[in-house]
Amino acid sequence: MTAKAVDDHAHSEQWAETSHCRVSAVRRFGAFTAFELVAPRIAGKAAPGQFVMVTVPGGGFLLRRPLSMFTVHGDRAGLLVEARGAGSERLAGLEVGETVDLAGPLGSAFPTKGVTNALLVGGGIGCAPLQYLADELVTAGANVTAAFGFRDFRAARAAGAFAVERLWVASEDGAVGRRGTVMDVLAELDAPPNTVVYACGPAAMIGAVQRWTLEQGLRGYASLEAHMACGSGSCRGCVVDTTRGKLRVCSEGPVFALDEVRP
Amino acid sequence: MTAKAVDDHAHSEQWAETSHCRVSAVRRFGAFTAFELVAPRIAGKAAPGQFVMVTVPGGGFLLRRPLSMFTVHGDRAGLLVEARGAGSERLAGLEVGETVDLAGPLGSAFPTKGVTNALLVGGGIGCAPLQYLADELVTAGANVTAAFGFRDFRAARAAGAFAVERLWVASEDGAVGRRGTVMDVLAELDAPPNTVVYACGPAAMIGAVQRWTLEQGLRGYASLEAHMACGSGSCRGCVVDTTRGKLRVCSEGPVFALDEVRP
Amino acid sequence: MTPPLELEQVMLAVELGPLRLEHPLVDASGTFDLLEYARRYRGDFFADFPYAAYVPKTVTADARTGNPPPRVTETPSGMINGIGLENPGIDAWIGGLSEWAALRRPVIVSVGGNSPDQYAAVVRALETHLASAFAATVPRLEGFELNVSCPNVAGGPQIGADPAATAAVVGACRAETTRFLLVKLTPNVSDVTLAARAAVEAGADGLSLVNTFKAMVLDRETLRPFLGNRTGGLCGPAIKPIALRMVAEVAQALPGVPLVGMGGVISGLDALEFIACGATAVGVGAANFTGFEAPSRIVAELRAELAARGFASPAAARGIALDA
Amino acid sequence: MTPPLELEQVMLAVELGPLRLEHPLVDASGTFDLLEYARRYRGDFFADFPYAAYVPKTVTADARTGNPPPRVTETPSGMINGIGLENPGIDAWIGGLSEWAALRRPVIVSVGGNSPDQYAAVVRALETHLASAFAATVPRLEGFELNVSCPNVAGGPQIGADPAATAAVVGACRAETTRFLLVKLTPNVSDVTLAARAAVEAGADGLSLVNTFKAMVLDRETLRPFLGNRTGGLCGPAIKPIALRMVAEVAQALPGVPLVGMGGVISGLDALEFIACGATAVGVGAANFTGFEAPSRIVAELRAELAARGFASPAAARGIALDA
Ligand SMILES: Cc1cc2nc3c(=O)[nH]c(=O)nc-3n(C[C@H](O)[C@H](O)[C@H](O)COP(=O)(O)OP(=O)(O)OC[C@H]3O[C@@H](n4cnc5c(N)ncnc54)[C@H](O)[C@@H]3O)c2cc1C
Ligand SMILES: Cc1cc2nc3c(=O)[nH]c(=O)nc-3n(C[C@H](O)[C@H](O)[C@H](O)COP(=O)(O)OP(=O)(O)OC[C@H]3O[C@@H](n4cnc5c(N)ncnc54)[C@H](O)[C@@H]3O)c2cc1C
Ligand SMILES: Cc1cc2nc3c(=O)[nH]c(=O)nc-3n(C[C@H](O)[C@H](O)[C@H](O)COP(=O)(O)O)c2cc1C
Ligand SMILES: Cc1cc2nc3c(=O)[nH]c(=O)nc-3n(C[C@H](O)[C@H](O)[C@H](O)COP(=O)(O)O)c2cc1C
Ligand code: FES
Ligand code: FES
Repeated sequence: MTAKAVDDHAHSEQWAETSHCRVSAVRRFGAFTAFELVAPRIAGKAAPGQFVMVTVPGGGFLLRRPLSMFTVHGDRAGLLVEARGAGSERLAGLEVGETVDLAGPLGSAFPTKGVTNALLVGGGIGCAPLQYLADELVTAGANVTAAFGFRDFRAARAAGAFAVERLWVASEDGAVGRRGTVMDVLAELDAPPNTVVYACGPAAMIGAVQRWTLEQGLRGYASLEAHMACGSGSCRGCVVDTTRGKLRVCSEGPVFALDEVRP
Repeated sequence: MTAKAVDDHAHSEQWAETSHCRVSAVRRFGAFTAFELVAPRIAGKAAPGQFVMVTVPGGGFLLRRPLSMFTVHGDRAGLLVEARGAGSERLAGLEVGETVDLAGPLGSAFPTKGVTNALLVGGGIGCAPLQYLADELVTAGANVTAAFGFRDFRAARAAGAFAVERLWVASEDGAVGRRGTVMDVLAELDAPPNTVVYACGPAAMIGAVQRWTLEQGLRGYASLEAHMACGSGSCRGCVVDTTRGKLRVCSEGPVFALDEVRP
Repeated sequence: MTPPLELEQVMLAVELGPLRLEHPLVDASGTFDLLEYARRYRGDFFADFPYAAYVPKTVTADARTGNPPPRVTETPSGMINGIGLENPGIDAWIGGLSEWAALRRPVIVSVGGNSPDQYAAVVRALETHLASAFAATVPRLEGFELNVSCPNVAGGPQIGADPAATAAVVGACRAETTRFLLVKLTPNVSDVTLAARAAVEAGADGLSLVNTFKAMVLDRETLRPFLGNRTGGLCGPAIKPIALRMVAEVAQALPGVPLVGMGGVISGLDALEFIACGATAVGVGAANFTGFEAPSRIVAELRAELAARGFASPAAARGIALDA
Repeated sequence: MTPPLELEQVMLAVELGPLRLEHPLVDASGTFDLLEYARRYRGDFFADFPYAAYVPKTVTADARTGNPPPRVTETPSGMINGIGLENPGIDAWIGGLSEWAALRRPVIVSVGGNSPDQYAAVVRALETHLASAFAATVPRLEGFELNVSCPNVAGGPQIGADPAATAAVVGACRAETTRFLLVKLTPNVSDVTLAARAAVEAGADGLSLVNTFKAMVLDRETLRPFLGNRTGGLCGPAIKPIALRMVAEVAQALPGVPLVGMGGVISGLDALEFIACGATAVGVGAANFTGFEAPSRIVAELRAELAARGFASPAAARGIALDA
């Protein structure tokens, strides 16, 4: 005896930000998978820097996984997943036609208003939100330069998922682009004084970008990661230290001013 | 960082009874699914009444599920699964081409030596092992009559999975065959005095068949169910009461003499 | 078995001590933030609030910044948290009450602390505020839940593991309020009925159980403790079988004492199991993290599970798993 | 981080008190039956035995028929059992020893009972037998594990929840044997270090932990307790975070005391986590039910996990999760 299946949709209708979404396209780049999902409600509301909480299908996972909005095209939301643990591995294996539950868009967005020169700095899977950001900035008429760093040839396969015109890539083993870190790329760039820096990646990279930005007299934003439970401000699980005290990455972030984070 | 994948096969090689099996055919009958699996080692060793322990794929399940051998054709082992709980639901959803881990054949078999007249009595999913038994008895030249009982029209759909020549079906709601229970069928049968009875089904049915067999002066066997952990004699999780004390269904059973069980 | 009922034939209302609840489900403290949900809801969340009562995150006398991150991660069929009772302290908390005064459901205030005084100070501050505040500026604060069982705060063993210490906290708070007083028990004990009995004898009106199990998760790469606080509290479906056993033990030992059962409830059937073990109300914690619609889904499923078994109300199923 | 090693550079051997084990993994009592495995093995299972030592199911002085069925079922990421220490009693057990005398690995005999006398009687019976038996007719019985923590036997709270009662059992057995003496602790306590310390002070050489958590599962249809014994013991991956925390606590409280850690180990990484929390050996229980090849798979995975992190031996990783 099981209770009559209760229609989840009936209960999610009132949540502007929840969506049962069909995978409409999948592209794979080694351990990275880029999806497109039919998600009109989310695509219609999102802004670069925001993320979605994704239910891992299969029933074996309790918590949803936070994933950045990678692209938005019409009613399609794009995500880029790196298979790391069991959950992201399952997500990376999604096929066209499967459906997933998303909640979002959540969190703060990258401020882009009035930006004419933008420098996007990404490390590893941290590059994910920067595609969407680049798309928006270009549409708004800004000059966009991107510098992405990857660990090794495996990680650098993710670069194939990106379409940014002025993109400099570095990899620590020299497999793709310049040998070195993204900081080596920055050292060679000439950033105009009104450049706004947008950074997303490992804490060490954020720290280095923060110092570099300060030295250059620029301002900027960083998108941070934290382990999350609710993803929506309820549990206080995702706090990070900032100059304003402990803040929640999921609701006060993930985008913070670069000078207030303490990576 | 994950340890290099360790090849399971390397460790299972020495187990005569373990097999990684491809689903080669699937037929569905409502909540019942009949599979064929490519399982040469198991098919080559099995006897009717034995069962296999089946790993539920997907990673969310700890224990394997016991399933009776439903058919054996060459190197193919057939299973019949009724979707009841989460595990059997996942198993019932298997598609051609997926692989499952089986361990078996396990447990005791129905004795068939020297049997000339056989009466097979099944209830619900308990009918599963009786197809294989019927096939073997017929091959050995025995006269086989089967009486299967089902609860309702839903359960009776399982009848479609069976191919037994002299098969009487009863259903409690009259949807298929005679209205009533399998005992009503037995009441109308003329069983020759040397008939051997083989019963598998719910405890109440086993009890009724046991009484009926005694009244008729016949002898027979019953295959019992019990919740199992190891399925192979290690944990003492699957004991049932018998006239010989508590016995393990997985290793001393599942087939017991009909007069020793205490359903 | 009893024949099934139509969904409409099931009346979900229950009485938790003096509180009349529209149905048995409440949020588990610390896992559900009214204002964050309201921000994401299309309609009037204060009116459509899915739980029968609201239990906010534990508040303490002093402001607390909580534990260093990371604070949460998933475990097999569960999760671990080491939040460490981050909260703004009772004064700031009271300052924010008017923001959600429009909530129509009863509120059970979860209170934390390290000593009887600290607990009593919170209760007193609230009673003082309620005595003077305009009704329209405060929600319906109708009860307290004394959280003596948070495994994530420093300073010796948990109060709830010691019946005498538990009784001292209850006694101090009982002196400050006549409202409905729950005590939230810890599962990290040999015999949960000891603190349960001590709490009731010291004046508690009811009991909530269980809080989380003290546990540890290692970082896969470094093999060092993963949480910033080293240890944290385990909850979710993994612990449900232990939680059910404890609720049944307390129900059997203290018949008639209203219980709020919780631990691993993610479906209506899970909730019904706690009711069968003797709970009047059921708390939902980690399941809130599975989707915004989880609370209303669970309520609907509970109705369906009751109907399928022919129970016209939660009360009809209450305690049927207990020894006769 | 330390650079990875080749698999062959890892030496898995450990010393558990006076026992030299080829690797850290042993079976958890009650979950692995040597003779049943040997029946299903193609080669010589006595020679290829996958565990470093064999811990048979708990044996008691008297024969026990155990609890009524059902006795096992699955739970979220775990399982519950209420076997109830079914065993033939020590005399019949000794009678069967010659059947597996060919096992080449050390054996740690798990001993149960309801009083110090009953435990001591088992140890005495074995010592008496060993003193007179021909070596070729008995396996290498080199140690005892006093199971004071089975949650599935009637008669009051568990001995292991009471440090004094635990000490009494240990004392009685210590008087009967000079062999390696482990005590298997229960996790159903507020502070696992109390019984741990009591056991060691009473003469135990080492500690095993954890046994199962007392828990309850309901029948989905009837909502009555599912197990024949109403309650049972929860184990499997669900409980691993609690078990790790307890092993770390005992390792920290009693440095130098050999520990056998267990609870939810299904992979080599799980085993390594217990070692990181201070265990010398690691027990594998429920994982034995996932496949016959589980033991050898877990040993191979442990080697790979050590190598990947640059640990040349389990000892190199032991305790690294503990406070400095
Ligand atoms: C705001 C935000 C945006 C993100 N965007 C992306 C993205 O676009 N693409 C992508 O591949 N990954 C992204 N991540 C990281 C991603 O959420 C984790 O890699 C993923 O959850 C790992 O899950 P798992 O089950 O494979 O790992 P497991 O280690 O098995 O997960 C266990 C738990 O830890 C959490 N967790 C594990 N690693 C991380 C991590 N690095 N950060 C946060 N939580 C973690 C999981 O969510 C889960 O709760 C983002 C994280 C945040 C916070
Ligand atoms: C010897 C034997 C042969 C069997 N043959 C078949 C068969 O051919 N086809 C078939 O569909 N079923 C058969 N069963 C029953 C089958 O094993 C269970 O229906 C199945 O395990 C249910 O699993 P679940 O995950 O859907 O149920 P859940 O209730 O979610 O499972 C929880 C646990 O209970 C156990 N369990 C649940 N129901 C039963 C049951 N009725 N008997 C034993 N264990 C149970 C599961 O194995 C699992 O460990 C057989 C059982 C035994 C003992
Ligand atoms: C992130 C998180 C925060 C929690 N905070 C509190 C708290 O502040 N006060 C409290 O009494 N319990 C707190 N708990 C415990 C829950 O209220 C609940 O007792 C426990 O999680 C068991 O229920 P569950 O399995 O449904 O989550 C918290 C649990 C989680 C997961
Ligand atoms: C079916 C079963 C039977 C058990 N029998 C015993 C026993 O006889 N003696 C004992 O000390 N522990 C017994 N245990 C407990 C295990 O030895 C072990 O401590 C526990 O299961 C935790 O380990 P795991 O999570 O790896 O299973 C039993 C466990 C199971 C599942
Ligand atoms: S994840 Fe819950 S508050 Fe951010
Ligand atoms: S299931 Fe383990 S002994 Fe039968």
